[in-house]
Amino acid sequence: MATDISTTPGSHTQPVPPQTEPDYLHVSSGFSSWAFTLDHKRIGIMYLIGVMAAFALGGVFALILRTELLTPGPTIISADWYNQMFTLHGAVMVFLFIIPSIPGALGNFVVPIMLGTKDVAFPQMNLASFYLWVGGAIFFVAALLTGGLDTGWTFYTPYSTTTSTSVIAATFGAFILGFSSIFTGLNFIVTVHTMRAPGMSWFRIPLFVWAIYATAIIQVLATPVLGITLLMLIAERALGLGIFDPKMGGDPVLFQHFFWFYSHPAVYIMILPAMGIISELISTYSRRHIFGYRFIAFSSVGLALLGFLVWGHHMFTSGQSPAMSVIFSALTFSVAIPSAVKVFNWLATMYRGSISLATPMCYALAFLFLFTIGGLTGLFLGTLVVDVPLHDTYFVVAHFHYVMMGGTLIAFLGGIFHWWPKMTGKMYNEFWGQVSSVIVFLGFNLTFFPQFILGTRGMPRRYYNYVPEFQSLHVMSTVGAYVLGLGLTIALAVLIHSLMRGKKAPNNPWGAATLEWQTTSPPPLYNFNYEPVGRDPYALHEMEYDASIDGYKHNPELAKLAPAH
Amino acid sequence: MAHSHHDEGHGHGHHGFAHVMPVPLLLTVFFVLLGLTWVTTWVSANVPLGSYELIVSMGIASVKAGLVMAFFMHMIHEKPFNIAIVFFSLVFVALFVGFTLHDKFEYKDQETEAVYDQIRLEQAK
Amino acid sequence: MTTVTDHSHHGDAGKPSVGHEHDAHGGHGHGDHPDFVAHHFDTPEQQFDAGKLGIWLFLVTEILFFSGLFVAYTIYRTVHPEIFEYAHQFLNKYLGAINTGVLLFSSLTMAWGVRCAQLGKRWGLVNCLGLTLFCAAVFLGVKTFEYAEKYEKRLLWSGSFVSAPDLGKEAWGGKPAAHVLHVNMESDHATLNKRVEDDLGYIMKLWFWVLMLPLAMMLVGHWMNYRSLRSTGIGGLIAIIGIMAGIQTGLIIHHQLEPHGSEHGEVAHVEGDAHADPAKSGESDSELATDKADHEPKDAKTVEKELVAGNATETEIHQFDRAEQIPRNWSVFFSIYYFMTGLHAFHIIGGMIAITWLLVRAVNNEFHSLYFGPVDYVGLYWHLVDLIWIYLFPLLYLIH
Amino acid sequence: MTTTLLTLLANDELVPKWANWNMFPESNSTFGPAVDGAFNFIMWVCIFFFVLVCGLMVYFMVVYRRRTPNDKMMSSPTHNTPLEIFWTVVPSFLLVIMFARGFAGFVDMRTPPADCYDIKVIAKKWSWTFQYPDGTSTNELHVPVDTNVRLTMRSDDVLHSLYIPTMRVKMDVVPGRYTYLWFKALKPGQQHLFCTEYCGREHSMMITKCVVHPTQPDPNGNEDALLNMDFPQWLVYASDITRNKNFMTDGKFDPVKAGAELYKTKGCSACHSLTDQRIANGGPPWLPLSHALKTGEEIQLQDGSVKADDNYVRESILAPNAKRRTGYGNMPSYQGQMKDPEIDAIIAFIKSLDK
Repeated sequence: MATDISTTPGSHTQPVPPQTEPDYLHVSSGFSSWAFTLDHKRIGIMYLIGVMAAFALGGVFALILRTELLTPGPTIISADWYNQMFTLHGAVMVFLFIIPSIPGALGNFVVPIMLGTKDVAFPQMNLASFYLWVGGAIFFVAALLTGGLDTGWTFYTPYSTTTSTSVIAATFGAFILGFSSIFTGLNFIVTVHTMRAPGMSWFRIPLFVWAIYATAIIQVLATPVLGITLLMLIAERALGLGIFDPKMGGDPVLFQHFFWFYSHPAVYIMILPAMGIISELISTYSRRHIFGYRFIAFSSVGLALLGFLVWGHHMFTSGQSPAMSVIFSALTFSVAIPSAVKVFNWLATMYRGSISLATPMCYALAFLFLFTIGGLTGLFLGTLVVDVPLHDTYFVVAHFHYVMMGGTLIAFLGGIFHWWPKMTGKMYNEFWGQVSSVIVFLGFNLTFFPQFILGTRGMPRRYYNYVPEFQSLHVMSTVGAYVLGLGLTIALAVLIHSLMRGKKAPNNPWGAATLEWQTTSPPPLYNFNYEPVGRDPYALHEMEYDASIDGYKHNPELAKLAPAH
Repeated sequence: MAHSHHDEGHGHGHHGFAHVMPVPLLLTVFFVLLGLTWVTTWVSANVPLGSYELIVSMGIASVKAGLVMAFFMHMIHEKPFNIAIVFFSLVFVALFVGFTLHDKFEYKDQETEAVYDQIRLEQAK
Repeated sequence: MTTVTDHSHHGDAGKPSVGHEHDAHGGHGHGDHPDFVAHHFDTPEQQFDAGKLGIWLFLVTEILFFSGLFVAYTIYRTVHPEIFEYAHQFLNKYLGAINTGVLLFSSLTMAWGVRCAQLGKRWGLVNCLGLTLFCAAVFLGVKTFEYAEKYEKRLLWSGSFVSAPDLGKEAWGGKPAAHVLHVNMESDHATLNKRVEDDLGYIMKLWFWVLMLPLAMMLVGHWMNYRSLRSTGIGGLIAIIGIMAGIQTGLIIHHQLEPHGSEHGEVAHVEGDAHADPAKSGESDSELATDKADHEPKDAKTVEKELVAGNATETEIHQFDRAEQIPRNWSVFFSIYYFMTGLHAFHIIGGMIAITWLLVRAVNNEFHSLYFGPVDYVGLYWHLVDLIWIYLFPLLYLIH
Repeated sequence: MTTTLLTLLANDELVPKWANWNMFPESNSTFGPAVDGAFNFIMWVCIFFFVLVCGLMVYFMVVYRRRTPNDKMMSSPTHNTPLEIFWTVVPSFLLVIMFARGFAGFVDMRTPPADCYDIKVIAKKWSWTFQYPDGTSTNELHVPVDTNVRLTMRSDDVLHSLYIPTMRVKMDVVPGRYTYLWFKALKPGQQHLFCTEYCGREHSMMITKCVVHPTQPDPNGNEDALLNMDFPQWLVYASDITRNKNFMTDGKFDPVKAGAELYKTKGCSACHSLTDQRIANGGPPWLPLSHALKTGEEIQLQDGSVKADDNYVRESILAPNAKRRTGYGNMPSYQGQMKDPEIDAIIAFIKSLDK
């Protein structure tokens, strides 16, 4: 089983020919060469800038929230503003940042290169996806400027149908963003199925691509339901549809079923790509073939499908029937297994490796730590009787921030640092990169660990005001938020500094074996100067360090010296 | 998912990868569909089926849907994977309907007219 | 350029080897790369397969999109079957059946069109697409008639009777739906039909003027010898004439089925009579109500008149509501009806735009046996829209 | 075998004190052991796995750190199917135990016993109203200790959720239907009661108290006199509106103020309007009644007539069907649900309507 994915005789790479044509950044210039580009790499870069801007916006909202919570009662803003801030923090982070971040930015950039193809299957649709994202973002900003939004990102009825804020603008924005997400996912599925390079069999696909593929399945299957849910919500508000309105014989709990049928799988849209990145990072920086490739690949798809069966665990106290709660709880535990499998496999990959603590690996290790906490605390919430007191408290807030932020954001940062030399052709300052990861890690724990205790002590979420006994933990959390903000600012500064002062990146600075490192940095317009051939993406032992270029080169001789499996 | 493997089975002659549907087949399918539409409308207007009505009319609709998918949408010549994704999407629809409906059945008795009346009356004041 | 040497070892590779068999010039030589194959595809077949998988996935998203509505329908119907039993009588099942037939025929012509495209039959394809477009338009025309008729009877969605927050107004004066319905059902059937015909006459006139646009496009396209513009104009012409034909069909069927039409009125009449008594007795009770002057019990007709005039008292309105046997919240049926059929009609319009686009390209003779993907994809989409209607028809029109 | 194992693992008696790591506030209901026990069990599973994963991670990080860019590769497996199956299957057993414990306790939580003291809960933006069987209603939840209490909850506007951390109970309050919740308090005292479903601007102000009253007033008990009352005693106190601070004007009991509140909380508003418009199927509007009381005019009954005065109103509340007015249906009797000061307050309120 192992041999067919590692070293097949004859599957060697060609040496990367010297750069003869301009790279994708220099092949053309001017505004329209970016605005109307069909190149997946440029679209990826535009997505990257977009989602980072959205993240900055959501981050500012978060800092305002944390500052407000420094003291019980009013601190800096009014209750109305607080409600708008947490709603927009949630909505911006979920719809504008986490969901499009890894697939839209990193996925767009690396997936086609990893597969050895020139572009995604539908480049126009890819560009349309980006502009839909922009359109959705505009609607969100419009909602913010015209009365705000104070429903919480979940838009629960009947609050969302009766509040006086701009629910329609925001839901329409989310509706558009849904289509952006669908287009991205659809494109990736078709690309993976029909565009792979010769030799790129299903089990030679890098695990990041498997993760993106699994994500795409959810995007295609779940997002349309969000679309119709939001349309119904708009109709409910504008036309008085009646389906969710108890006065018309409708049912507000039905809305929650609709919402979570999308939004639980959406949680896996957020975390699966992050897991894909971590698989790449752990293996590359440990210089070890990934352990249990097939288990990781199948667990991604397994998570994607199982994720559809558990939406009711968001509704244990919502008025859902006890019978359904029991069924959903039982199904929920099944999701724990594939996640655990991945963590164990990553650990086993590190075993006997040659572990470099380069910035991306620092982030990957932070991910492992934080995601373990995030995942394990999910067990409390899946257990019916324990969920009852914990539901809608800060415990839940802490749990999903450990998964979404400690998981996805940290992996996203790791991914950016990992692929940065490929995207820009520039190296960054390693020391300050590592510093940023340590500060982010510490700040993150300081922010969110106290929230577990807060939640268990009974602090409900979405509270502007709280009883004074919770204050000390809130202060810790607020201080942590600023530390976290500092860490992220340093990370951004490192990247910007690299753009201006960074030294030229070698083709393969990390010794990775996936195809994107077997082309120039940055890649040419059509990704390769030669016809790439798929091989084992984790044959890292075939990579040899060359001090003259401060990077790695493929040495076919080493294949023969493969360590015994 | 290699393409060459899947296409070999069908033998597509000089039309490359196209699967051409014969005209008589298309016409037959159309007239059958039209007939089924007439049947379902007629039954609805003239035969009191009571609680079976739902089953009968949805059954006829599903037969029609099957015919359209198989012949008009060329599913009989489609790649197994493409058929599978449509099938799986229906599985997910079934999950969605099934779980939600089951939940609603469990608690719908908690919704009483009295609640509506109370709310209505209080709002009337 | 490096030549890939050893393809046969990778039989399970993603890219088909067709294009490489006589590929002496490596990856970037586009010598055998026909214009109709996009730059990032290697062969027409790879392009076709990618498109085909793409459109199937898109259809999957459409299925799940509509599934939300079917879930809403199922849940609401399960809890409130009486609303559906009562309200579905207002839909004309013969019009629904005719529209189903029209859509099925358009599916046939679409499938036939795909066949023509595959065989490279240019004019066969053009005719098929034109017919499909015409049928789609007829469907919309019939729907226009149905909507107009329901509008005149005030068979509208729930929000049109109570306030909806973002509309910031109370439609129909905020009257409970049952009153408006009752008043309209009671009113003279001939007057009602007259109003429907007036509305549709106005709509027809509007379309007649819109007709100038495609005509102008045709003429300009003809003079400037710009074929695409001319074919777009023809497409528009077909669509508008189709809609007008559909509206006329609706009117004719409606007149043909006049006995059925008046059935609605009768139903309401019977109910009106049946509840005259409770309304009366309820009325005589309200002695301490505002209008002390009016000690005479009002009959249902008087209350209706006052309702129409808008000067009935709140007390009377509530009594009137109670007297009705019309199920509470009946208008949610029409909410669901408008939402489902409206979204479906929106998909029809999208399909018509796509078909017009195909029509233009077909006239330009762009399709042949190696490149018929777009026709096939739009065809699949069109059949899916048809499929959804195949389910909507019994769910809304037929099941009692 | 499995059952034995389950019992063993579910037996919290075996858990030593030092191992009790749950962070909940001290439990005050019969649900405590089930919730805390399950929490504790999961906590220890989590600690085990967390230490395992992060310990190994740090260990590998140190031991296998990269020394040169071209470290000599050590041989190690790329996969090991038995091992992978092992760590897929073994945690599943732990998950089954977690589910089973959660399930057992949850069924208990959602099944109110037959002999419950019933309290009605009405949630609206942004306050709670608790109605006791004798008709008293308060804004704080008061319950007797050691008694099964069932809350029947409804919402007047949007979703709310009732959460008492010490009781380990939470349930959403959904408009358009009743939801239920029950618990049995173990100790007297007062605890927080929160709204945990976001409901708008004052969501975080929808905090109130859940007060558990002792069975016997305890001379050495709580200093707060209110908390030291037993439940029946408190109920009498709470229903005595003349002592209610909310109904005071300048330190004196104001019957009109009290009447206005009772009009809403006792449900009069459902049938009687304060204008001269009759509510559908409702009773006589109060503005004309107010006028009649002032002028002392005769009121038409189904058999005869009666002079409008305080006695007539009082009788109409306690025995509404003794004198039935022309054109109106039945009204439920408030005998035993309204006390004299309350009736007086209502009468004062009605009289105040006709200015």
